[in-house]
Amino acid sequence: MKLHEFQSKAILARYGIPIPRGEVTDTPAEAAGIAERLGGRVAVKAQVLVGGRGKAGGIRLAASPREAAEAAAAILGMTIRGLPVGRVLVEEAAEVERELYLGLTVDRAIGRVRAMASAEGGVDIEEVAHARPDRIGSVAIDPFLGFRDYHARYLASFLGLPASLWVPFSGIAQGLSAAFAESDASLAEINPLVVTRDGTLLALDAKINLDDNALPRQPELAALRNADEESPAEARARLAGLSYVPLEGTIGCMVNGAGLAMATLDAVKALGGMPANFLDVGGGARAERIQTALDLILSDPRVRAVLINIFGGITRCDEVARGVAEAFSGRSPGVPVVVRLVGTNEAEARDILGQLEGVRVQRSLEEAARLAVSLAGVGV
Amino acid sequence: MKLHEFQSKAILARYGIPIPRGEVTDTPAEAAGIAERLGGRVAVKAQVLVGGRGKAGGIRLAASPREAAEAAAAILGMTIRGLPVGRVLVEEAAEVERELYLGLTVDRAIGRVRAMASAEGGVDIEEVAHARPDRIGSVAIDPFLGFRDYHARYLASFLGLPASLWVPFSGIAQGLSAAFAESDASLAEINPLVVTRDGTLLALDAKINLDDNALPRQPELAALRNADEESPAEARARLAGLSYVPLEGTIGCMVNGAGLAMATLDAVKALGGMPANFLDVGGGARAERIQTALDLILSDPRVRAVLINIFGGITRCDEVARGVAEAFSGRSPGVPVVVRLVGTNEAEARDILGQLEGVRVQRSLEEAARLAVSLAGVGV
Amino acid sequence: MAILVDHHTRLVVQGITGREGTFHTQQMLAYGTQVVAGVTPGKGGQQVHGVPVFDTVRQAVAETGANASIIFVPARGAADAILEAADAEVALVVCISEGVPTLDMVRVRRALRGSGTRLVGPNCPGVITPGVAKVGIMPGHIHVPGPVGVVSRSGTLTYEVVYALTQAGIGQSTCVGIGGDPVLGTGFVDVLELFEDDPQTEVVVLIGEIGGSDEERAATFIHSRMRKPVVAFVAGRSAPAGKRMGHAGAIIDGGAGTAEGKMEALRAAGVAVAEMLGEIPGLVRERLGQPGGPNS
Amino acid sequence: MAILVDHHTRLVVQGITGREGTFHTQQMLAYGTQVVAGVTPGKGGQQVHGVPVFDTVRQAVAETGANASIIFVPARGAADAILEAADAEVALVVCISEGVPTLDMVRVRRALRGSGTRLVGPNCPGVITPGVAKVGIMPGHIHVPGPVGVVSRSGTLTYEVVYALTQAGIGQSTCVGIGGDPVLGTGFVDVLELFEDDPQTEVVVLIGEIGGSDEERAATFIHSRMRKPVVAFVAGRSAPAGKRMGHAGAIIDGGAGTAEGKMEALRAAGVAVAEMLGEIPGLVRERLGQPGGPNS
Repeated sequence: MKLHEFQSKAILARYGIPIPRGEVTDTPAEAAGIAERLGGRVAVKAQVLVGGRGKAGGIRLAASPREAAEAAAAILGMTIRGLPVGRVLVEEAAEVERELYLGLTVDRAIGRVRAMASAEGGVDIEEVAHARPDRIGSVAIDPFLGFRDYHARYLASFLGLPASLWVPFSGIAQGLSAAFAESDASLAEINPLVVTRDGTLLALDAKINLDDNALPRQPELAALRNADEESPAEARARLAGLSYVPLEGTIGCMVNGAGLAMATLDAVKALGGMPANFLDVGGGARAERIQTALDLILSDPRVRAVLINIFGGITRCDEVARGVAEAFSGRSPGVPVVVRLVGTNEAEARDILGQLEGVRVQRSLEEAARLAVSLAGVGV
Repeated sequence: MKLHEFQSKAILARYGIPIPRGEVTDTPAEAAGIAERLGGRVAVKAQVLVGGRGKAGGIRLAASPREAAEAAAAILGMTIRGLPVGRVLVEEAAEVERELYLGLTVDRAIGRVRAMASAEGGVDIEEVAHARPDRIGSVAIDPFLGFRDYHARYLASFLGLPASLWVPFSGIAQGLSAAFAESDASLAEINPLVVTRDGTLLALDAKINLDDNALPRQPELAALRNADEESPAEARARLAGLSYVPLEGTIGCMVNGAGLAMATLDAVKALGGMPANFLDVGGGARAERIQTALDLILSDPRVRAVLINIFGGITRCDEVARGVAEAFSGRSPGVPVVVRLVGTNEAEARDILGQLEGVRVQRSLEEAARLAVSLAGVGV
Repeated sequence: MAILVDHHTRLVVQGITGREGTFHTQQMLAYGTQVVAGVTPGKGGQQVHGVPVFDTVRQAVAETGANASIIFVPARGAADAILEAADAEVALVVCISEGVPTLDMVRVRRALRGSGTRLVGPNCPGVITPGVAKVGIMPGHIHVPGPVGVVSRSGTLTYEVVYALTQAGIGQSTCVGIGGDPVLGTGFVDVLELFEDDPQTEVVVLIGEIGGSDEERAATFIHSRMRKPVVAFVAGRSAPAGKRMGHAGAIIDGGAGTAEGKMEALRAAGVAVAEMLGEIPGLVRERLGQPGGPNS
Repeated sequence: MAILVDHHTRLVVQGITGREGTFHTQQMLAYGTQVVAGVTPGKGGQQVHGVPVFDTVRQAVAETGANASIIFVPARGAADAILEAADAEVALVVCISEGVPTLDMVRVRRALRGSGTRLVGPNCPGVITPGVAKVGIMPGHIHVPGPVGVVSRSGTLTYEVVYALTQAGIGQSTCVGIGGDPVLGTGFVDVLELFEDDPQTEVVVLIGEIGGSDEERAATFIHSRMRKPVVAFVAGRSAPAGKRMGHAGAIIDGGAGTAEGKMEALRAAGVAVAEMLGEIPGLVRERLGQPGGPNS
């Protein structure tokens, strides 16, 4: 789950990290009011959960409350990378001397959180990592020892910070590290972390992503979920415990297990078809969940054929078949459905599905994918 | 550093561990007042930093304020194992159903804190450990993971506690473990931890010893130091950074390093002498500290000879010699002094000591010890 | 021989009284696994399918000599269950639970470093040595004993591959599902090392997927340290960048961890990489019975 | 050969700008130790006796290839200094600092488990391989190269023994002071294991003292695993029970850890136990040049 800039900054502030004064609003009038209260120049920033809002014009400077209102009006009407801008953050503009990068994420290779810093702040850090890896300094954080003074000293020295900023930098890095751990984050970035003209450090932009698996124990953070982050279909899938990603094609896919689902999509594509979605019903899927999954797939008007691939382990094939039967009870799927089932209670499942109209049962994944592709009509 | 029962209990209470209501006092009149406030039967308990006060009569039950005053008067006049009783704890008497033991200490062999529990509470747990090791259950605590629910479940089950007491027991064990870690304790015991007649757990007696090395970062606890725990000589040694233990003999010993000091005492004893003290001047001892050390030794009227054994490493022999010279400047030591020095700046040291009256320099530890024993007069 | 699980395996089931724990205890018993104990706090003294239940893993180990554990507890308790098993010095812990917070696993992995406990998972199907013992939730009947070691980040995709091998008459030494989460107890390299040293295993099948760099590290290991032939498949070639595809691990970050990149790395290490799942049995058969040699 | 410290040792001194750090840097350089770097936060860029100073150990390692560290920082910062060295993957860390809180060491020891860093100390004199390198504070001139490995919990008592050996014409392979605190990075057994495998070492001298059970564990190890002869001395036979004798470790608790008990355990393991310090050179000489054999 992604947090907005203003939400991320609110968390950082709780950990003692200096952020610009500011407020969030959804009207130009209030934007003017905020600018009035802050006094002087302000930045008006679109709050959307995609990158690249700066290039898209989603950040504007304003020298007066009236300019702030104008900027807010312009930004609140925008759609950035498909997402409408619902709110803007109005905050005091900073006098920037240097822009740094400071970020934390989980390094899967070593199973630890890694803190990264670069003197090349304010830009796409992944590009820096790619083009100039020597410009990124990093330290791996022991989960039991935390971010330590010697980590801060190393990074501060790497960044070439003057000695006067080592202690504040250490405070920010330790705060960010604590925020990461205590929020169950998967990413926490300050980019840019700026050195202002008067020689202090300030978190000018911030981004925190949360580990979805940890949201049940982070109720306060889970409540920050932004409805505009996901489509209604995605929200429905999430609530049903389904992993669902809409794609561009015509073949609706329902598979148990993420790996098998990816391999199924790969097979569809390799055989000339285009998957309409990724949909993993998970382990031990019961009939009800299968039904929701099918509803989701069939609600996509582009779908011309459905491919169901289930390998029974925890998931019992008869439960899946029963879900399919219930989803179709009293109504026709409208498109051809190809089913392939192997594993626990496979025979019972075949019996149930054999009685359904429009459902074709296949033996192998390849045969099933081939049939689905042909039924969907290649290239349509 | 040892804490009194009432001090230890105050710490436990801060960690949510249930203790009897009670107050500490140094007068019988106040003891009566406390008993009055508590109502009903009370226990009056000597606060001394030695074990065995129960057997010595230092704990009495009182059914009325008047009895409490009488008990306090009797106990406050006592001397237990050489320590005068300065204060008593007056607390409400508990109705005891079962007596358990729960204690934590550092297990040197594995370098971790170990929590031990026994259903044989209220007695000398070391005797239990010796006679019936199977009656003691223990768990080693990972310093980063702390005392965990499964540790509590294991010990509660080992103690045969009813299921209704598992959660309170877990709370007490986790509280004791947190108190241990956060106080930098070397020992934390609840003995007995009682199950009362109404089925609750209560810490009836408690004992916490602190790690002297950690006192600098535990100023609040360090301030609890009890003047009655040590003699003036011991206090002076501690403040000077000397490790000093008075013994019963006639040969005052001053050595650098605890191991060499013990080996020196061993040699004195093996050659027929009796050491008057253990005194380790530590590493890098400067002249001033040497002087304090000699003052301490010479202030013991039993001392008939002094043996100084210094092996120079961090400690420079000439510094030691200078300290000895300064200690004797303008006055005679009164007893013969045997010195043996080897190591850094040994030659300069010999020069300095060669000019002092009554000081005899020897080459080897054995020669030096033999001479000191003979000078002290065997068996005196 | 085989790896990780054999006829010496004495299993304790953590969370045995839950729905999944009870069901799979029965399944594992039916497969022949020596399930010697179960653990559910507060239910010590009960029995599940004839298996005695204890309050703590330590008691279970003391009473039954259990040396392996499988965990079916809910995600929020999974880390503690793993730590409890490690504290009781259980040598192999297989964690089935899915949805375990990543930072819990960061802590668990750190806690296990230098201990005598190996963790497989979480969010994995477990380990099976066909015909000997099953410590997992995979459908046992699709496996047959043989010379092929299988290691995979996926669950059902592994079953698919094993099923195809069995259908083609090729048996398996041991099949290990390492799990799909970002931080795992055991990675590809750990399992490859065990297979390389296992006399029964002649060929290894590695099933990877997009995200992370475990396949790339496996490639490096295979190139420098393995003599046995390896056949691989990588799922997710059709996955769009940046979209979450079910597994938290299956995210393509900034171009790293793509299926193509992983396939390329494996090929460069001398691995036979299947384009389609169906090619795997054929690639394996070509490599069976051949003398081993360095992959470098 | 020798153990722990040899001519490959490249030393970084943590706390090099302090009084002790500066003094012993000079002493170690004079002995021939390759002191390649120092660390004092905030003093990077300075020099001490020609040795460059860095702000962090990691920088020192990166710039100078340091592979060992000696720590002279005050007790309150010692744990962090050790952890910093381990984080920088320094293979050997010798912590001289005394007065380190015990629970700091409990955490440090746990943190180092499973890492590539070996800690000697704290509160120890360090390690010296005579004629090659000194990583410690012992007086270098009393040591001469030879076939005897020395391991001790004590500082000056070790010098005493080494001095006696040298006076008797018996040289040392390596002398290791493991320190006198209750929780140590390296124990007797760890060092005995190294000496047993060291071709240069023919006889080992072990110097113990009252408190703890490290001597008893050493006895068990010698009995079951060592072929080289061991000569031992245990200080503290005259110590009264329950009194603190300088070292936090040197407490006799409830009759366990007495000098007599330790001497008895060592004797039962086939160790020649000296009653008086002066006997040690003779006992060692008797065992030099003899073929090794099991102590059991």
